[in-house]
Amino acid sequence: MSVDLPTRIDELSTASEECAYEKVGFHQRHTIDASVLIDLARAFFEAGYVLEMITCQDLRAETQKMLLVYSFNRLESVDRQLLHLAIDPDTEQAPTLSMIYSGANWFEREVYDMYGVRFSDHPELERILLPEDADFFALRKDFGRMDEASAGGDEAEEGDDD
Amino acid sequence: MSQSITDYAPQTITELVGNPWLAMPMAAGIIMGALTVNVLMLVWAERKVSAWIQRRMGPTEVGPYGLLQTLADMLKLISKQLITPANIDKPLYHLAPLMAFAPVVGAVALFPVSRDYVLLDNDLGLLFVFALGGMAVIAIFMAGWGSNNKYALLGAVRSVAQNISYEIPLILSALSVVLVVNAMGGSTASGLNLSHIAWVQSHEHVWFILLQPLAAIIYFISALAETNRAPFDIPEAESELVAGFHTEYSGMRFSLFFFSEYTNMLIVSMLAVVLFLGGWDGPLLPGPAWFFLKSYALIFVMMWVRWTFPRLRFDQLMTFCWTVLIPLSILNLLATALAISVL
Amino acid sequence: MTNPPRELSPSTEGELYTLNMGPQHPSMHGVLRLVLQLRGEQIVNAKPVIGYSHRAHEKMAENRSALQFLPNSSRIDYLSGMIYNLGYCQAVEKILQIEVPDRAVHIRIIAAELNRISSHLLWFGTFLLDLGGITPFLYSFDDREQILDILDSVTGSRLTYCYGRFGGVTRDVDDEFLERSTAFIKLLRTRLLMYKRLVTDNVILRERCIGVGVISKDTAFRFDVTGPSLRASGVAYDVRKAEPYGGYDRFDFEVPTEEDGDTMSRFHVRIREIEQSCRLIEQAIASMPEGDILPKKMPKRFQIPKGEFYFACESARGHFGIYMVGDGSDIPFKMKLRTPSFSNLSAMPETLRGTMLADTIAIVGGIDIVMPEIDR
Amino acid sequence: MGKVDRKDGVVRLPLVNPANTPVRDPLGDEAMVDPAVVRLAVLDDLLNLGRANSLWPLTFGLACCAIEMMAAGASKYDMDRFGAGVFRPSARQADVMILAGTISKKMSPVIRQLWDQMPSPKWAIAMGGCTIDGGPFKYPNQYAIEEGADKIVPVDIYIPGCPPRPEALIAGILQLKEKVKAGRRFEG
Repeated sequence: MSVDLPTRIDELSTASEECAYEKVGFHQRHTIDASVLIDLARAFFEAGYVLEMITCQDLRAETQKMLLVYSFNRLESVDRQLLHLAIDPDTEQAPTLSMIYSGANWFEREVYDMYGVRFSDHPELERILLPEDADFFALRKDFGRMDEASAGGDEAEEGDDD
Repeated sequence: MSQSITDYAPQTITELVGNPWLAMPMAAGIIMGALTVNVLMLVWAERKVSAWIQRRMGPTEVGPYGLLQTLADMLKLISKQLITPANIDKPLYHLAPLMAFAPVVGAVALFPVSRDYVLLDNDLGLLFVFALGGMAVIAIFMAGWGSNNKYALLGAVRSVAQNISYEIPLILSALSVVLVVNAMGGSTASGLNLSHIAWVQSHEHVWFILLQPLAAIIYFISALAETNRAPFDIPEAESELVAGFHTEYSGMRFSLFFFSEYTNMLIVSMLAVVLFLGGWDGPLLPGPAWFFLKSYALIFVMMWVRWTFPRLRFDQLMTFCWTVLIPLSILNLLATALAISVL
Repeated sequence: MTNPPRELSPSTEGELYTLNMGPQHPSMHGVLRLVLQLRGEQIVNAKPVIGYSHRAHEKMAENRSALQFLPNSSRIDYLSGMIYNLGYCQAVEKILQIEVPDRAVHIRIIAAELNRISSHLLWFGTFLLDLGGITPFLYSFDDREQILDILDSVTGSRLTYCYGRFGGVTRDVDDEFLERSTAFIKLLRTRLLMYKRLVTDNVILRERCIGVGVISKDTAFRFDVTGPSLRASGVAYDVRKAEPYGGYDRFDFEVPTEEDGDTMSRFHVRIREIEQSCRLIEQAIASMPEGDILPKKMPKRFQIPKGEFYFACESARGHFGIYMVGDGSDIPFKMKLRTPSFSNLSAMPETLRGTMLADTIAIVGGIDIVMPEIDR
Repeated sequence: MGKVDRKDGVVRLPLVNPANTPVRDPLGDEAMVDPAVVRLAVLDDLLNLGRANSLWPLTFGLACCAIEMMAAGASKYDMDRFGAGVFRPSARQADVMILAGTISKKMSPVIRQLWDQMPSPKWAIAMGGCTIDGGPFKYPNQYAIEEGADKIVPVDIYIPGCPPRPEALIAGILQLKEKVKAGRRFEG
């Protein structure tokens, strides 16, 4: 480990923000570009952080992008760091972390399954929770809303509403 | 002493009836009836014993104490649809249940349940029982191969490996008894005759479990494996192989496997009684009572073991057989032979 | 004592074949499907296929208010339903800054730890069932029934509890509840001794478990394996200690660890955790304060403020995280449930490689998975 | 004449028909039943009695309800008392499929396949709210679950609850027993 983690994060992230752990449950939040994700993840890995989860927010209504959220934590003493990575699911791909954190494999598959965000160089990017022949991304905001029952993304579902 | 031993010959059913053509169907009827009742009761007993061990009640609703539970199961199994899966090896698939069923029925005829009567008296009885027992493996393998199911095949392959391995200590431990019988019973009588083995024990007032304790233990362990009972129930290991070799069998075909499994339990227990526990020998009660008492006591122990222990892994099972049981049984056999020649 | 991982010479002879285990398979704990590539009985490749009980919890969370989601929470992981239910309440309380009265804190700890014990007991039973020992399963269910009865008396349900409320719990406990809990713990201690004699010391069990399915520290780290499976690999990580929540920092308990990372270690860790849970319950009962079970001042509506929040708690299987994004309304904009078994199971392909078919059952059973929790 | 026992809604034909006279079918208005059929009915009743007392469930849990199903088989409730405690892992040897838990869309073809693998006569019990109509997971535009087990297999007994208590499952099995005894079942 040549450079310590905070410096490395400062170098790579576009914006960083200290957060009140007592209130929100994490210590810092960083916004980054797709190009630095792997380097940053490797820095986290070398500093002994685990990858707790990868998830996504569908912000296409506001910013036309999906916001990938990575959560890193240290097991010895809690230090939760969130990474935000905005990505356009139609044109861009996020780099996979499954080469560094093996657990990222399934998290990324889940994000792909639910949001349709693709990950480049992923070893087996396929559906994980939904059936393989599913033609929708379940957690996208324009799909299957309860309050707009008839305007759901899947036309076949309409008959089931009552 | 030797005079009476050579004179000893129990009456067979053919001698009793006089006409072999009449005797054979009679014997078959007796065996089939007895075995059916036996299996019905054993399955009920298994469920009651397991319930007792597990602090449950077991079947209570059908008949008194749930005694008719197995009858209900049998009625149901008889009336179940017989599903024949696609792409099976038809002859093997259809023959396998019968192949499992027929030998065990045949083997029962040889057991001397009392001092004076036996259905079939054969000087090679022990070998015959082992030979018929060996056929069970073929049936299981036919079932596994014919079913076109990987679980069934895995179960069958395991079963073949297991049964062939465990047959060696099983037979070797029985052989040491045969040596003792031959030494004690004079040269004219066959040590392979089951009636004779039992008779020698009662005549000499010594059960062979006292002379051959190691052989008895080896026999019992191998017998558990031969009957595919837990902790050696690897061919049908439910949590691994679904139902093992009979995964694809339904209705009556499945119940034939069931039937042969429980009859097998009876056979190995009866053989153990004959080989080590003095056969019909015992005070007060008549011979057959003692014989069956001992047999069912052994079956109870088998059930007890089944509901207590977890299952061994396949390679551990084989290692145990080849590195512990077989050397021990060979040593035991050699020691017996040595002792006999010295004494 | 450290046990070296069991050496299996990799076989290279013979053809590969595929064996499909599940979704209906007696030891796949519900609806897990494992596609195994085997050579003989040795596993060359294992691929878990999940999603057979995907119930769209996360989508439902985005479509109903935080309060309406409450009954869902215990159905995510029905074996530690109380922990999930209370964990979800605690997450919302943290977000809305609701103060929980002391009595409710104690009640919650008793309920959650009882639930943890019942979950571990069920694991104990089903794990033994997977190994072919049927009787311990019925014994442990017998003990578990008593926990269910105790919790039933106060929550009204046996499995999918909805006992927590934002700010406290639904119903107050009475003395009888506390007495029964104390009596049960006393009984459980004697039962644990019996289990040790009957099960833990059994030579076949030891043969089946020692050195089987080793998850090294490194593997656990890369997959973020948590819970007893991680602690069995020698890492003393427990969310209750690492980031104390719900008043766990007021009580004295240890985080049991084992060094070997094999199935036997996981077995020991869980048994020792039961003991620790007993200690926690005893302390909570002994120091049970009088008072309210819900705060006096409560917000009228539970509106999730704008921003993102993370809350972690320790379920019976490991780190359960709730990541919530609010947009000011009472319906969360996004809720991610980070469930422990998901990560634990994802480490399976690596762990299973090179083991025997029979070990698969022991290993998958040993990490204690609950399928609906993985699939959500 | 066929005795109509309307008390429990079950129509029973007399067990013996000594005169071999044609029997009026109590269900149809003028339809006559062949006496031979009536004689066979005795055997059928006997077999039904056997079937009713030997309902072997398939070892098959889907979600939460599966735990209660296991509890019903364990010591305190002990389904084995009614002959229904023999959980068969292979569909070929099972008589009744207890659908215990939420049926996801991904799972439903598997369930159908398992149902087809079971030999008839066979029965299905829908255990819990999810298998009745989707239960707590039912909402408009739900994409993940099959709302009701009866969309996949013909269900004989519905047991409400989330999850139903083991007593409820046993009650359901006893209900099914009555149904089987009366000889009513779906074909196929």
